[in-house]
Amino acid sequence: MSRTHITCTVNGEDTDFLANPGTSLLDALRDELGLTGAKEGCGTGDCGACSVLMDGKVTCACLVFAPEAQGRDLMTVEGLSSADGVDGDHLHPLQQTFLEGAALQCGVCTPGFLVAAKALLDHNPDPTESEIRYALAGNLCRCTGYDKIIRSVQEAAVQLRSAT
Amino acid sequence: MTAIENPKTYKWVGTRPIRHDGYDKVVGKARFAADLNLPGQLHAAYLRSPHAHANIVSIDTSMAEAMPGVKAVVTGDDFPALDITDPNHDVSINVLARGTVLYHGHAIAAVAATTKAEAQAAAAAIEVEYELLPVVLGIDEAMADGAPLANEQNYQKFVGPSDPSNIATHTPLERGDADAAMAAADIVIEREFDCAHVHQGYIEPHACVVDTGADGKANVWASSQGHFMVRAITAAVLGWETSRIKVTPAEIGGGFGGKTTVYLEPVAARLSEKAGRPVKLVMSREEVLRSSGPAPGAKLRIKIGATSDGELTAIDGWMAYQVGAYGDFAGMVGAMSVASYKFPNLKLESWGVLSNTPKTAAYRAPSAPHAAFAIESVIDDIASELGMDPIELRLKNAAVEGDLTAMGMPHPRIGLVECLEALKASDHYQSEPAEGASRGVAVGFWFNIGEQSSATVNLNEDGTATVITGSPDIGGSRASMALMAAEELGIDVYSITPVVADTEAVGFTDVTEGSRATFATGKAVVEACRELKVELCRRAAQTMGVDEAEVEWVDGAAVSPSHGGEPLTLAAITAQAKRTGGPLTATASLNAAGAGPSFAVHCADLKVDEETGQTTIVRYTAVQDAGTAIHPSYVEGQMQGGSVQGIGWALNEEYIFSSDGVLMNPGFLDYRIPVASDLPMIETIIVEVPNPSHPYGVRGVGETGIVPPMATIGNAIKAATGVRMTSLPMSPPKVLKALGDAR
Amino acid sequence: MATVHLMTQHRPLAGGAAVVEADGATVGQIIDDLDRRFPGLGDALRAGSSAGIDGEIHAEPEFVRVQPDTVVYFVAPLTGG
Amino acid sequence: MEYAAPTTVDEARTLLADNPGSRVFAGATDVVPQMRSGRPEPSVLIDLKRIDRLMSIAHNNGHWTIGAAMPTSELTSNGEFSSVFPGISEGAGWIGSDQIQNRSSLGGNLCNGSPAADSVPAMIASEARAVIAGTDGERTIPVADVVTGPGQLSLADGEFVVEFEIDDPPANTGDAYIRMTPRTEMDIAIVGAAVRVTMDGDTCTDARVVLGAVAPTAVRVPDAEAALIGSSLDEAALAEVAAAASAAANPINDKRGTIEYRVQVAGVLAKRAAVLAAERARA
Repeated sequence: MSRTHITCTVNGEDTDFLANPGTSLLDALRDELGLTGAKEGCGTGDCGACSVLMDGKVTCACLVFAPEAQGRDLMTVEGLSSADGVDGDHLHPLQQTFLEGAALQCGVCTPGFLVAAKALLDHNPDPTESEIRYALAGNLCRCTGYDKIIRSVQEAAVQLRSAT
Repeated sequence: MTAIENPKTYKWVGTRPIRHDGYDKVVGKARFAADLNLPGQLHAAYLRSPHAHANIVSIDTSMAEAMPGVKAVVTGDDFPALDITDPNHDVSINVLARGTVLYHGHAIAAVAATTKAEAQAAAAAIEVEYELLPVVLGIDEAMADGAPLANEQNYQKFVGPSDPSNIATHTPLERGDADAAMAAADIVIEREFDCAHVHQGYIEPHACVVDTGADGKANVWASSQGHFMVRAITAAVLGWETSRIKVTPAEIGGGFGGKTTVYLEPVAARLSEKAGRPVKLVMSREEVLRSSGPAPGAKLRIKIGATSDGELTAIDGWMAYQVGAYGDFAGMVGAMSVASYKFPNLKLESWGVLSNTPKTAAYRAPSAPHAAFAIESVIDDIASELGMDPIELRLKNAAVEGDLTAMGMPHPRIGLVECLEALKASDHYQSEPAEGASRGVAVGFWFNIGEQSSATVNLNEDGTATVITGSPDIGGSRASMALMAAEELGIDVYSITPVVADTEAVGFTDVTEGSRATFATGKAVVEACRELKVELCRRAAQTMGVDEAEVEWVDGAAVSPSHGGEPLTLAAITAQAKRTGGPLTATASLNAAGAGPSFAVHCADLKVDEETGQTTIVRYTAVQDAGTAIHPSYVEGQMQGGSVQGIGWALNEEYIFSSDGVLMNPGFLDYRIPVASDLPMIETIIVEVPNPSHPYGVRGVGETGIVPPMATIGNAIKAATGVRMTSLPMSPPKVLKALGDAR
Repeated sequence: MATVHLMTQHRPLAGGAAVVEADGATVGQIIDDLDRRFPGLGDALRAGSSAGIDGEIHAEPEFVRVQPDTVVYFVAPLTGG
Repeated sequence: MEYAAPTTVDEARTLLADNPGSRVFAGATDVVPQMRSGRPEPSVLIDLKRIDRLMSIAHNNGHWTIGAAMPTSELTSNGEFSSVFPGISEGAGWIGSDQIQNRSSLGGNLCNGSPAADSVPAMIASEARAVIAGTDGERTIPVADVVTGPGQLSLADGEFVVEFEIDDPPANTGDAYIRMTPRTEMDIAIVGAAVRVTMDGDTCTDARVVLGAVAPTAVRVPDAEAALIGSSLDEAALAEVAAAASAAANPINDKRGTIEYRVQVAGVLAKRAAVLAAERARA
């Protein structure tokens, strides 16, 4: 089986890697590129722990075949702190509000939530609580009961709105 | 936060700093076990049983061994047979079956290969011949006379191995004369309940990487609730000396009790030994659900008698817990967890019953939620029959210090009354439910445990401190350790680096379970800090040239009146450590007694769609006694997380088995844990009735929160519809059917 | 003499008594004393009990010291999630 | 297994014809879980998302054309389409989370062949057509005729759905899709009901009622449609709709629901969808 050469942009940098056609983008990111922030919680698109942005759209990297990434622009949690024009040395407002709001316990779902929340705020800067809850319904968290996650997204939305 | 009787004010304890492990977790750098890769690493995969109960007639691995990329294959034959009375016997035959498969998904063999796909293909090529055995699936079926055995190697605990049985445990508890009291009661209500198996549902599947070297030593990186436990069980299953294994704790992606045992590590260690290369072994979600520990299913019959003015006079209860294919203590705890009310007369028995289903594992307050669902439902029905407010009836009977638990032991200082009063006074309870919504309340209890912990505190030359413990952090315990150390030493919480160290870098520490980490390991941290403060004062006395007895530790500095009262800071002392006797470090180890029981009271407002049976929770409040909340955000987090797991258990989570014992819903699509859009905010009220057995009054908070939700929701559904739900989960089809039956 | 509360399942071994008196400076000695008077009870207690003393539960209580006026509650061992 | 990403329908058609055991896919939201649960791997995975025609939406000549591989998030965020066909839009919108919505497509949802597919009942209610490419060119058939049973399609080897056509509805028409799931999201319908009605004042002049997840395929319920036509959606008519829907339900017991439950709730949802569709038709 020959491996395919894939060229794409990951977290703002031109990147290339080799992968078998049936390899998931998630495995490619984790094993070929060493970006282990996205996690496999289910491998079937039901938990959102592997959420990444592909051309700005949030998706489960476990459902994407690696060759599909050809020419695409990808963002993983590792690229979040340099997104939205925030200085790369600092945290993204979502990361900061998650920390301050105690929105994580074990932390394994956190990268997926952060990426999905960014996708939400990118197209809906002032979401209602219900909109946040539905937008994050594809991300399972078993530790927090979601309360502090929702509040942290609300707070980040306020901060991002006031920054622009 | 409601501080009811904690008069102390602290500088750090009770504040909400950013958790020390938080940064790595929000930037994607935190290393969970599956995130680790070693040079030359192989990937492993299992062959699992397609039958729920069968003898293995033969296993042929030759074809698998010849497949591309395959470097090692193991079966049960690669492990020593432990004696049936060995405490690790059951886990050893669960890790890989020996001769008999006991449930669908039971591991039979494992393959290590260059890639995961090669390992999976080779595992599928292993040929096994089976001889099918009868499958035992239900509690009644297993307990019937002449029932086939689910596991011929099981015997009833405390009875003995001579008598194989489907019974794991039988625990009777009696006091007073329940029959007479029941006969004399003004009102008696009896109901039968059942609960489906549920899974802990941690988002991170079990994972490990093991590198067994040619020197015979194994380096293990594991995601678990206790790496010393992983070391001990791995050694026992392999028949190795404990010292051959070093376990480094990876970050753990949720456990909730499900990672208090071992599945992978002995298998990966043997594969690595055979292959001479590191091996990574990671479960899929399907494997997690099929083959790692669900919580027991149960059947319960509960009868409670009361006087017409609401005094509970007797309880008579029969509880049977389906503990899976192996003997387990889970069945014992159900009856023991009856501890919330005075009950002068009590007759309880609980059973652990086997079936050809996965080996159960602990899940947050194991076995208490089932019992509380049943008891709190019956108590609610008594309150409504008597026309009493459900909180008033509970207050009238609530256990206080000195009252007896079902085990017969008097309660120490507990905070149930304070929790009930706090809910009664809350905005939630004082407000009417929203239009169309109805309300339920229920109480939960959990013992909490102590066990062994070690801590080392190193003071660094720049005046900072490293706090090293052996307790995997599953909910924010590193932040708690840092806060207690900051309080003791009087330095900034961010000057403290809390670390969870490997089995060779810190003293033995039991599993993070039983809500014990902040209590017991915290106690060790405090003891080590206190020892350091004595040493700091001694060093300061040396520097100041005063008598040691004249130096006091105040607010992070040594102060001596005879030295003009000028404080010598911790940083100043550590900077001079070389001149005053060398590094400043202290270690404390203990076996903690005196874990403080924690009570919780929950309140739910919900709506029931009577045409579809769907329940929507519109408001939810959790009240819990934390003793002292070291980091209130993470105490709230435990309460909220436990509440939502309980809401899932109440409404939709269940193991659905086919008649031949195959789990039909082994994925997050059909094993329905709550999603964000299912829920309202979870309001919290922390009650603080300090535990006298902890220096800061800590009670464990991790588990109790899962105990009340099922009855809370069942009671609210009753208030909404008039129908008492007695079967978990209270899913839309069941609610609709119950509504139809009632019409 | 310490006062000892037995679990329901152990009472048949002590002639049905729920509460018995026993001598000993440690929980282990108390168990030995009980076993002399009620053969078999010692093994049963050691097979799996914790001891509740002064409001604190001790797992593996063999060497926990007791005073003559101590009340010992034998309880089943507990774990947690 | 190989991967191919054709950029034209012809290229895709050739790949499919030349590679026995190959399979087309759009979002892979069903393909990946199926492969993980042991379904045989295709010889070639043919990714349809680089073919513009399958990724676009247009409104021309009295009908809408929707690419079969276009992510449903683009359909639901298309304000004009969603205002005309709110029922199709909400059905498509129920296919999983935001993550799934950026991958799932009408073509994939239909061709997975699940009786519970959320976007299908409302498409059938609007008599949507599927344009199918095959070795001999293209043909157009009603969406209702594509799925013949669970996982079974009427498509021949080498055929795949290119796009859907939906005619503009008459004036005063509204549609709705309501489903029952235990959770609010991330779930598969236990029962789904789509209704489309055309109103003349308070009187219903045309109606289509389609149920999902209660039979081997999505089913139209002519008796329910007859009960609606000519009525003002009064209590009696709605009771008849519910009874007809329950009678038309021919479900199975499975892990997601019982026969009894599905039959009962099919009636409830049909009634509710009718009321909602009529509200929209009047608006």
